[in-house]
Amino acid sequence: MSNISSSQIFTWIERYAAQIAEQKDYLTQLDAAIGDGDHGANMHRGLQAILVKKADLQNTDIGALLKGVAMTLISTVGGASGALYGTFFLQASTLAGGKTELSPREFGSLLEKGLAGIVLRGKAAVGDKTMIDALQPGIKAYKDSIESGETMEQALSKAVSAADVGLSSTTPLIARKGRASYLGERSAGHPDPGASSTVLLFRSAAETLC
Amino acid sequence: MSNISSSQIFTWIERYAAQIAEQKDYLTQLDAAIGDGDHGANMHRGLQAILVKKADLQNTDIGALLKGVAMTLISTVGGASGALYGTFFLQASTLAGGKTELSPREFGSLLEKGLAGIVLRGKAAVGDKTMIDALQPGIKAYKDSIESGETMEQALSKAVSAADVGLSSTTPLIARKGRASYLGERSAGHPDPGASSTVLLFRSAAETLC
Amino acid sequence: MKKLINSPENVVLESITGLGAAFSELIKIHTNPNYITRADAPVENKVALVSGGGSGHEPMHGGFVGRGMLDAACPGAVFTSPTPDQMFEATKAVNGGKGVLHIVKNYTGDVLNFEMAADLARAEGIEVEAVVIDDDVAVKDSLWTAGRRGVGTTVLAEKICGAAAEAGHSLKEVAALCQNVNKNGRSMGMALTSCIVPHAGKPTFDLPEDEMEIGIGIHGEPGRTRTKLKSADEITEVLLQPIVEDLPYKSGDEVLLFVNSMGGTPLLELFVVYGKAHEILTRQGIKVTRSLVGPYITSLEMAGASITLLKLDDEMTKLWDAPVLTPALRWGV
Amino acid sequence: MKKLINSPENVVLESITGLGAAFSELIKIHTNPNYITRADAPVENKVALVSGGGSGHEPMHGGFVGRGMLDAACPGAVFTSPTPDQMFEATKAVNGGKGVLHIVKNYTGDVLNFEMAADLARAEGIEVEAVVIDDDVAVKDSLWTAGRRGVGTTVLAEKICGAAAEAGHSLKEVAALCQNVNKNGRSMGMALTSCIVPHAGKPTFDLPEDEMEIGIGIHGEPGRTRTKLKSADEITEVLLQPIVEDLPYKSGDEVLLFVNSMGGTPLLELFVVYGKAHEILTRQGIKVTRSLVGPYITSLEMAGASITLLKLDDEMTKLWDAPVLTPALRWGV
Ligand SMILES: Nc1ncnc2c1ncn2[C@@H]1O[C@H](COP(=O)(O)OP(=O)(O)O)[C@@H](O)[C@H]1O
Ligand SMILES: Nc1ncnc2c1ncn2[C@@H]1O[C@H](COP(=O)(O)OP(=O)(O)O)[C@@H](O)[C@H]1O
Ligand SMILES: [Mg+2]
Ligand SMILES: [Mg+2]
Ligand SMILES: [Mg+2]
Ligand SMILES: [Mg+2]
Repeated sequence: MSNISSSQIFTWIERYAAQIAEQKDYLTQLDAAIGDGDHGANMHRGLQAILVKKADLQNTDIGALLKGVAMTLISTVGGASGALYGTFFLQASTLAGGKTELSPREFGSLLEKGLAGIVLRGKAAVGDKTMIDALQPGIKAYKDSIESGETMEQALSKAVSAADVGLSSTTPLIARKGRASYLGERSAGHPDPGASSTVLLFRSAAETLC
Repeated sequence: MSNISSSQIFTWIERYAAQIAEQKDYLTQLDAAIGDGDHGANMHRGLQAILVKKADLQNTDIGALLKGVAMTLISTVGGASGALYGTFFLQASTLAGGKTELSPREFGSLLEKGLAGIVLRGKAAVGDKTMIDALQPGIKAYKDSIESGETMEQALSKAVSAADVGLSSTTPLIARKGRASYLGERSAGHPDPGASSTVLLFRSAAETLC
Repeated sequence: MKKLINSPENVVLESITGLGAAFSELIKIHTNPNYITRADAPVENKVALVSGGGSGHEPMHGGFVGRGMLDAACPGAVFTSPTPDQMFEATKAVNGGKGVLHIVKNYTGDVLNFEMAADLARAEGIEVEAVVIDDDVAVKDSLWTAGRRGVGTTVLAEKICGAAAEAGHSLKEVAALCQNVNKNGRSMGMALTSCIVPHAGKPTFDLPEDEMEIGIGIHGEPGRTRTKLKSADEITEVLLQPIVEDLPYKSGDEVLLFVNSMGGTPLLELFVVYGKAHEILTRQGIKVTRSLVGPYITSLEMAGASITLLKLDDEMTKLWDAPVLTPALRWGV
Repeated sequence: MKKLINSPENVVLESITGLGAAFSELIKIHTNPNYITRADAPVENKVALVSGGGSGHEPMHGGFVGRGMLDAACPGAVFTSPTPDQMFEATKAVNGGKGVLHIVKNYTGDVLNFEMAADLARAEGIEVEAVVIDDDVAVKDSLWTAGRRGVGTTVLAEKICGAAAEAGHSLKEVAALCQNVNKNGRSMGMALTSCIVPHAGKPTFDLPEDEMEIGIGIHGEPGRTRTKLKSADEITEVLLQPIVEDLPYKSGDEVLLFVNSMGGTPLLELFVVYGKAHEILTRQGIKVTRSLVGPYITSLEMAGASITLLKLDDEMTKLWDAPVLTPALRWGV
C-alpha cells in the first residue's frame, strides 16, 4: 500500500475547502436552526485563508503543513469550530514533524491524536450532538479497516460511511455541548452542523488520499 | 327661520365626534400619505374628550359651550389640528358669550370669526393645501346662501358641497403649509387630511342644525 | 404590530413613568398634563430651558432633562406635538425668575402649541423667548411654506444652551446663542424601513426590500425621494453633500459631527457611517473636533440614520464640553 | 437585507475604524489582528481587563474600553468569537505588570479561544486569570452541558471590575470580585423579531407576526419557547419571575436593575418594561438602588429586551458609582 505524500495532504485540504465553499450555505442553515447561523461562513473564511497560503504550505513537510493549517484556522475562523478544528490539526501536526510522507497507519494515528485534542479542549463525548459524533466513528472505522489489512480506498470509504451514520445519529439528539445546548429539547430533530462539516473532511480525504 | 339652540350646537359637536370616530382610520390614512399618520387619532382623541364633558357642556350658554369645546381640543389634540381647530372654536366662542341661541346669520359670523382665528395662527391661504381650502369656501357658501334668503337647510347643504369641492381641489396641489409641505412635489395627488375633517364639520352641521 | 407596549393609549405615560423611576435623582415626572422637570426645579436665578414635541423620538427630549441641559420637557402623544397646557405648566414649574427659553422644532403643530403656551405664560408675567430650530436641508426653505423641519441640531442646541444657562447667561443671551447654533447646524436623514405608529398599527409607508427613502423627517413621514438601496459609503455621501453645500461648511472649519440612528439601526452600522463621514470631511479640510454618535433623536424603531453638522466656535465648543447630567447625556460630572 | 453596510466582510473593521475616529481621545484601534485598547494603555501597575466576543452586540465590548472599565476589547466577526491571536496581542498590549483578567462570556467558542490566548500569554510570562460569565437563567444549568450563556451581567461585571482595577486591587481580588458579580447576577431575554446576520442575508429564524421567542440569547439564536405575543406587562413578568426565583432575590435585597434593548426596541418601549419591572420588584420588597436602561448588549437590529438583576453589596455599589469614561458609559468624570 502506497504512502501519503505531503502534496496529497495539501490536495486533501484544498478539496475540503472546495466542499466547504459549496456547502457553506447549507452548513449555515443547519447552524441557524440550532445555533447562530455562522458555521458555514466560519469554516469558509478559514479554509479560504489557507488557500491564500498555498505557496508556503505546499513546499514544506507534513508537520509544518498541518501546523500551518491549524494556525490559520485558529486565527481566522473563531467560534467553537475554529478552536476545535484548529486544535485537531495542531495536535495531528505534532506526530508529523519533519515527515514528507505518512503510512496509512501513521495517518490514522494523526487523526486519533487530533481527535484527542478536540476532546480535551471541548470536553464533549459521543452523543453530545457535536462534531465528535461524526469524527470518532469515522476515525475508528478507518483504523479498523487499516488494521484488518484493507486498502486506503476501502478504509476511507468506510470512514465516510461511519461518519455519515454518526452525523445522522445526531439528528434526534438533544445537544449537551456548544450553542445548540441552549435550546434544550428544541435542538432535537436537527443534524449537528459541525458533524456535517466533519463528514466533508472524510469525504475530501476519500477523494484525494488514495 | 328658526334659531339654533345651544343644545343643537352640542348635538352638532356630538355628531361631529361620531363622524370622526367613523372616519378616523381614513383620516389617518390620508395623513400617512403626506403627513405623519395621526390626524384621525388626534381628532378622535379630542372629540372623545369633549363627550366626556357632556354634562357640563350641555347646561351652559353657547359661548361657554364653544369655549369648552375649544379648550378641550387645545389641551387634548396636540399637533397642528389641535391648535387650529381649538383656535377656531375659541374665536367663535367670543361672539356667543351668554347667548343661548343664534340666528343663522349670527352663526355665520361665528364661523367667520373662527376662520379668521385659524388664518391668523396658521398663516395659510386658500391654495396652500390645508383645512382652509375647505373651510373658507364652505363658510362663504353658507353666508351667501343665508344672505340671499335661503333656509338653514339650503345654506348648510351648499356649505357641504362647497367644502367638498374645496377638499377635492386640494388633491392636485403641492402643499405649502403643514407637514405635507416637506414632501414638496410628492404631496401632489393626495387630498389634504385637515380639509377632509373640515368637510365632516359641515356635514355634521347639516345633519343637526336644521 | 410587534411592540413592547400595553396599549397605544398608555404607552407615553407608562414610558415616562419608567423613565422617572429609573432616574429619580435627576428628574421628576408630572402628569395631567404630562411634563418632566429637573428634580431640583426651579433653579433660582438661572434661565430655564423648556422643550418638547411628539413622543417617539426618545431619548429626546425627556432624556435631556437635567443639570446642564433642559429644565423641562413636554412629551406629546407619539409623533403629535404636545398641547399648550403642558408647556404652560412646565414653564411655570421651572421658571427661576430669569425667564424661560422655549426650544421648538419647526413643525406647524409644535410652533402653534408652543406659541399658545408662551402667550399664556407671558400673561402670568413670565418672560418667555422662543427659538425655532429648522436645520433639515432635505426640505427646501421658502417664505411661502412651513419651512425646514427641526431635527438633529435640536439636540446640540439643547446641550449648548443648557450649559450657557448654567453659566449664568441672560435669557436674551441664551436665546441669541440658540439662534446661532441653529444658524450653524444642518441635518439630513434617510430611512431603510418605515416605523409603525402604535395607534396606526401598521407601517406609515411601504418600502420595498431594495429601496430606501432619502430626506426623511423624524415622524415616519416619507422623504423627498425614494431610490434603490445603496452602500453605506454612498448613502453617507448622499446625506453629507447637501449638508456641506448648504451652509456651506468650508475647509478649515471646525465642526461637531453628529451621526444619529433613527432607532432601528444598530451601532455596528452607525459607526460605519460615522467613519465614512469623518473621512469625507477630513478630505475636504473640515476638522471634526467634536462628535456624537448614537440614537438621540429617533423615529420609534425606524431603521436609518441622519447626519448633523454644527460649525463650532470656541464658545460653543466650551459649552459643549461643559458638564451635563441627564438620563441620556452625561459627562464632566 | 436592509443594512447600512458596504459588505459583510468589511463591516466589523469599518465599524471599529469609525468608533476609533469618534473617540480617539479614549481608545485606540489596532488591526490585524483586530483589538481596541485604551488610548493610554498599558496603564502601569494596574490590573488590566480584557474582554471580547463576536461583533453585533455593540456597544459591548468596544464601547466599554476606557478609564474605569476595560483596557482592551477583541471584536470577532459578527456573532463569532474572536480568535486567540486577538486576545493574545491585546493582553500583551495592555499588561501593566499587575496581570490581566479575561472576562469571558460562556459560549464554547469564546471560552476555547480565550483559553488558547491565555495559554499563549502565560507562556510569555504574563499572569492571566479568566472569569467566565454565565448568568442566563433561560438555559438550564448542568455539569453535562455547555452551561448557561453569558449575557447582561457581563456589562455590569466589566464596569464594576474596571473600577476595582482602577482602585488598585490585585489580579486575584479583581478576579474574585468578577466571580462574585457573576454569582449575584441573573438575566433573561426575549425577541419580537429575528435579526439578520450580514453574511447570512436573511433572518436567522422566522417569527410570525403574532409570536415571540422567550429565553433568547444574544446571537440571534432561537429561545427556549415560542409563545403568542403578550403585553409589555406580561412579558416583563415572564422575564423577571425566573430571574427572581433563580438566585433567589429576596425582600430587603438591594439590586441593580438593568433593562436592555436587543437593538431594535426603542427607548419608548424599553422604559415601559423598566417601569413595570421596577414596580414588580418594589412590590416584592426588593429595592432597586441602581439602574441601567438602554441598548448595551445587543443582537444587531433584533427587537426585544432582556432584564438583568444584580444583587448589590456596598462595595459593588461604590464601584458601580466610580468614575467611568468610555464611549458608551460615562459618568463621574
Ligand atoms: N464542546 C464541543 N466539542 C466538540 N464540538 C463542539 C463543541 N461545541 C461545539 N462544537 C461543534 O461546533 C459546531 C458549531 O461551530 P460554529 O457554528 O462554527 O461555532 P459557534 O458555535 O461558536 O458559532 C457545532 O455544530 C458542534 O459540532
Ligand atoms: N398652517 C396651517 N394652516 C391651516 N391648516 C393647517 C396648517 N398646517 C397644517 N394644517 C392642517 O392640519 C392638518 C394636519 O393635522 P394633524 O395631522 O392633526 O397635525 P400634524 O400635522 O401636527 O400631525 C393638515 O392636513 C392641514 O389641513
Ligand atoms: Mg455557529
Ligand atoms: Mg398629522
Ligand atoms: Mg402629528
Ligand atoms: Mg458563532
